[in-house]
Amino acid sequence: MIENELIIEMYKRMWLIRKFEEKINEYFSRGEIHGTCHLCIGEEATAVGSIFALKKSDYVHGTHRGHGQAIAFGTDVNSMMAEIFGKATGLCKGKGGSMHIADVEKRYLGSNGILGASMPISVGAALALKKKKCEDTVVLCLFGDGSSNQGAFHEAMNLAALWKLPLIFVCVNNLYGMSMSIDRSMSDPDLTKRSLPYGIRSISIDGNDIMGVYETVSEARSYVLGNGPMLIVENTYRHMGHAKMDANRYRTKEEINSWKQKDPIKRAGELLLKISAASEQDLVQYESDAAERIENAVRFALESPVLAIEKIADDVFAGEVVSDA
Amino acid sequence: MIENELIIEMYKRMWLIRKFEEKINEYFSRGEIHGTCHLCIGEEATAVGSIFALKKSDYVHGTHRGHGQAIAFGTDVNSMMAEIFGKATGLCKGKGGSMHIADVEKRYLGSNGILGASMPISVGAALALKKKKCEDTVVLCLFGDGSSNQGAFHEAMNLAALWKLPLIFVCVNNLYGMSMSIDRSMSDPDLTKRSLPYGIRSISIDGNDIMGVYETVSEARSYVLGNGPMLIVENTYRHMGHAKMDANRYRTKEEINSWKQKDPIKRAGELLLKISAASEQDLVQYESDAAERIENAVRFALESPVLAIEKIADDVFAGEVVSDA
Amino acid sequence: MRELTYGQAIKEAMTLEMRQDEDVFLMGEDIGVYGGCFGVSLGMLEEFGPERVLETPISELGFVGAGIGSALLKMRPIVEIMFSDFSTVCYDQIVNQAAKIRYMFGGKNSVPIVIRMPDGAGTGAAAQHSQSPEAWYTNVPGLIIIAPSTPYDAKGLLISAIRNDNPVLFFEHKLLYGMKGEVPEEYYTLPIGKADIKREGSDITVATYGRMVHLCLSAAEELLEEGISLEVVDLRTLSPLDKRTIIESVKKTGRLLIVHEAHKTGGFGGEIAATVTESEAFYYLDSPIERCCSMDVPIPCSLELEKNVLPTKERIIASARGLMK
Amino acid sequence: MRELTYGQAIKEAMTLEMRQDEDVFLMGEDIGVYGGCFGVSLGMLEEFGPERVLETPISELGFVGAGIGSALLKMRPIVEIMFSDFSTVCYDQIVNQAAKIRYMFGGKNSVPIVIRMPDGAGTGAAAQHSQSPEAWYTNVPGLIIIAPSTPYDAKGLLISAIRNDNPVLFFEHKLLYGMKGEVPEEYYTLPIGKADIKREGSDITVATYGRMVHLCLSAAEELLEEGISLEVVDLRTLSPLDKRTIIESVKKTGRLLIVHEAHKTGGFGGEIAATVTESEAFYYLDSPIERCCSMDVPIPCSLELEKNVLPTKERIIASARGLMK
Ligand SMILES: Cc1ncc(C[n+]2csc(CCOP(=O)(O)OP(=O)(O)O)c2C)c(N)n1
Ligand SMILES: Cc1ncc(C[n+]2csc(CCOP(=O)(O)OP(=O)(O)O)c2C)c(N)n1
Ligand SMILES: [Mg+2]
Ligand SMILES: [Mg+2]
Repeated sequence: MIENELIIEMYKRMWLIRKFEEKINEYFSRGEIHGTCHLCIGEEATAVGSIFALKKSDYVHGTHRGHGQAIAFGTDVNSMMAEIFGKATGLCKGKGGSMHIADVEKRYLGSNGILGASMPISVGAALALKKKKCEDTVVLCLFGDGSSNQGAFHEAMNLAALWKLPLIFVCVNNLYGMSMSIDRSMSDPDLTKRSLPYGIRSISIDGNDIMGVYETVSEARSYVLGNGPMLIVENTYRHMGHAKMDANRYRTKEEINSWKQKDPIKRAGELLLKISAASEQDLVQYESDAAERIENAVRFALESPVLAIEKIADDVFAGEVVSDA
Repeated sequence: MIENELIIEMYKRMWLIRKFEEKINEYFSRGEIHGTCHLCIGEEATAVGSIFALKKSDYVHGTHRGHGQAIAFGTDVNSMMAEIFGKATGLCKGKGGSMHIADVEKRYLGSNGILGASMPISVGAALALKKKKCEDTVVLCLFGDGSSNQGAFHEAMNLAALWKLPLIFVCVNNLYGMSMSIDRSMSDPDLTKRSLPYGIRSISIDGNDIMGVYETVSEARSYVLGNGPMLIVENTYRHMGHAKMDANRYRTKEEINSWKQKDPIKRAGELLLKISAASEQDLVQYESDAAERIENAVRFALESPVLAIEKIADDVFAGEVVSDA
Repeated sequence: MRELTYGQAIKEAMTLEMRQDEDVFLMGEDIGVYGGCFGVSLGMLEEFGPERVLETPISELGFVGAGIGSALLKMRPIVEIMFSDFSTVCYDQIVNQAAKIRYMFGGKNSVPIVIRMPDGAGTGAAAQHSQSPEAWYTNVPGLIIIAPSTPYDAKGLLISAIRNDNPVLFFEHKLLYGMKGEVPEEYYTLPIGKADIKREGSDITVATYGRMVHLCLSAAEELLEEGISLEVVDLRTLSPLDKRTIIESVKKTGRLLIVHEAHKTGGFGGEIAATVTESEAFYYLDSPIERCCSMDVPIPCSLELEKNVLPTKERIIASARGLMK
Repeated sequence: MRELTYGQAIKEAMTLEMRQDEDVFLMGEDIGVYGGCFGVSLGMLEEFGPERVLETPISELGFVGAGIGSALLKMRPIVEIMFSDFSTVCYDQIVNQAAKIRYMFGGKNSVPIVIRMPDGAGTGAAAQHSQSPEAWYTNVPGLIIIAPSTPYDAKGLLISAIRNDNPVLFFEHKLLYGMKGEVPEEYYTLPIGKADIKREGSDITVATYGRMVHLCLSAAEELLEEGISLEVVDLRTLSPLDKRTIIESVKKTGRLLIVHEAHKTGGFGGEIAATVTESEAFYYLDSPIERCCSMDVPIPCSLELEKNVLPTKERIIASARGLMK
């Protein structure tokens, strides 16, 4: 029963993400949002399954393709939408935009525009947990298959293992880094091997199977608390282009379509029906609730003001820098 | 017979290195050389065995502890000594010093003061060989156990494997990076594992066994020509401190002494006696020849002039930079 | 004459070079079927094949280092870093390797690499994708730094850069890629280290480069109506700087306005100011030297905020008016 | 008053902070039994144990990132990078992460990290170990940059830096470590962003910092005999710069000499010159602004060459005389 509710919650959250992304895509396509954005449509189960498996006290560091991760974390969609629309009511007052959604105070360490950079930062967050003796708290660090080719990966893995940190590395493997397929970017595309030199356990799972993801991360959570880091490779696919302006010349329509068949939301819906946790009608309702929630978020964003220009220079430094100590 | 001569040559070369280092140490200890230096006493077999296994057309990128590697490569000891003494007749006119011995034109790509940096550069050299279709040429890139913790290692391994480059990675494992022992710097101190994620073959060998090193690298040379990179871990020990000013507080006298027992030169001498390739007297002679050669080098260095001050600013750029195209 | 966009001009320069010199090749992320993040190299893969349009994993440290290594073996790599902001992850290879290898090794080799980097803001890509980082490099002897403002200059300067035997950083402003201008079809070079007076004038010397040249030119147009005459000096090359042209211009006008998109404090503008105030032009100055640059805050995402951080035509006009008071 | 060396003063600052605040810890290479490359932290491991004197593998990118991550969770890491030259390998973490995280994320968090970096030449360590790299950072909003010249300043400023909630780069000149000076035993802070007039004078304002302060002071002593009076302004903090003190001094003296050890072109001297020439002090200038800095060449190894590349008392005196003509 509890499990049923969990799946329903996750199902709803995935729809919230999907609707969020679709709406963003609409506005972006019409050129009504300033900036760039990376949509995670098709990858919702990696975000939701992974992050739902955490406790409220845990920390998450997301990727540049991070809207879904932030929403899975529970970040307010109004403030996220406003952020992407560049408004003062945005999570970062419009200073960050799509690639820098963060809420550090609430333990969402943010998206990062520099691939690989999140890994050492996550190591540091986990180190702080250890130092502060937060015994039931972990850090979850997400990154893409392509980003695993950065040197930061190696250094972070080694440090995390050496210091036995409570850190779950989640590689969201969508088979491509921009136009570069994983078999062209990695000499051996088996990502689970990458953690072995450090003695870090790894596992590769179906990233579109929401319960599978949830369970794997749940187990990993207990594991890393006692044993130090672990790597989970969650295999999935992005349905949309890499960012705006992507002609998808590097993938075939067939490939994209075959993955659309494996849509994680559809699959979760089927599961809910199968276990009789929800009716067809419920599912339709959940979807339209999500759509409505997002409509509201857009309205909120559109109606919000832009930050007052005189506040541009705020937030560079904390406190008074020129001290009269 | 040919093998006997080879061992004799390598034995002589090791003595040349040893005498070079001892002399340098003398002058450094007396504060008569400006700068710092990293001595390789105890590690001579890794340099000589590895580099003797190469062909004349091959390239080598050395480490910061690189005097022995340069001498093994055949770099002129006079110009090396002059370089370390900061003289105009030095290999780099006194501009580089101990840490930057190089002779790129002669295919010795140099030492590097930034740990890890040599690895991507070596990848590029090997890439150039492939592009230029030099079919019987390889690059040998040396680095320390400590340096293998740099992100550059990961990126270089992946690229070299992906592009199947004729590149031999040699990790000179002397168990310490400065004061940090390998079991404190690596979550798993088995360096051979580190290449496995990339599908790169690796092997760990006794780095004080000159013939073992020679043979392993010889085989690796053939291997990488057809199959792409390989990693060889050569286990050895440095007898001296890390650089000048090292109180050796992180190692015990016993440990150091036990490794002195395994001195690679002594071992090679014993081997020569055992196979009757040389007499006790020969060995003494080889040693004193080397000492004499080094005395000459010192004389050469001491007698050489410093670069004319007006030439300080030369060599920053090649050719005329401000072009009147 | 035929018109090309700035992006097309760059592609043409690379194409002409690659046709005439087998040693020239292009390397970077997504430069193949994708055509590069900004579409500059679209079609080059088809003409030159995957060995000469060499796509890399997300490993800037690795492939910039590989570029340097290949240059040491006399290849002439053109390396594209997708955004200049990412040069932070391979900064060592540029600053400590490419720039210093020649000098440090006594001038016996050279590193003929061109590193192309899109820079600048205006796209709403926020703090980590919008920088103008030239001042990270102008204090590093051994680098040539070019920032062309027009398609004509881009083609001629890029060809000169590829022909040059030294490491060249080639900054391309993202917002210029679509800008059209006359470009001769034939192969031509433009001098490195020579500024270009894009507009003659008598009241104020405006020293600028990159995209700002165009803002300055339109400001000049507008100011003429008020009887203020700007001389717009397009530096084109920052290192080595064409001091003579700036100094002579200031001697003529008696006033100096410096305009760059990089943040004001610590930007290259300081160097320009110092160049003038340590020269005889100091005695010709009729008023303080003014700098019109980006505010000292990370580039914000929101359209309104971003616009207000950057120099605009209006701010340039205001600065110029201030100087005439 | 009691005298301490500059190195001891730094150790004392760290020690006092670590005694009073559990969140402060020291991290870096060989800072334990070895005491750090320059012996600064010798004995701290014994007092604070290996968790708070946390030794790292050779992974600057990893551990600087880890410092940042821990700071996000409200630790107060002091990270030692063995030589400031190596900050190139973790440049991204400093420039794109530490400096920007607060602003980019809308000011909801801060990054209270201190990065200590020995800089400067004079030890014959050549191009990759002798740099004065402050200008790599002064164009990056979000960083506080400090370069103390005396033991007294070092202690007070380091305590202020640790107390400050922003990322601080703390440059320590290697040749100063052994320099003695009076240092109170108690805990005290010194203001960040405030220059200190180390010597009053009437003819020439000398704006300088770090080790050069001492050369300027002895130049001042000598010049007094010729009747030339220097006012030596020790900037102490480069970012944020104490413009007021420089401007007022120049208004008084009418002449400005800038002295720094970094290379002249693109160095911070340009910023100082521009600060003055865009202020009202411009009108008080009686002569051109002079810069006495290192030549624009990588630092050579040889004693003679190195000496001639760096600013010396003699060159400072000559520059000052030139200004009085
Ligand atoms: C250091 C760095 N290099 C390159 C980029 C440009 N870039 C942004 S996303 C991306 C692809 C990332 O691939 P992956 O890690 O697999 O994540 P995905 O986009 O597939 O979610 C690239 C190359 C960047 N942001 N940072
Ligand atoms: C990027 C970088 N970090 C730190 C150093 C300082 N350093 C020089 S040698 C050394 C130890 C290197 O250890 P290892 O790679 O095992 O080589 P070994 O000295 O043992 O030969 C260190 C830390 C450096 N030169 N470059
Ligand atoms: Mg991917
Ligand atoms: Mg070692």
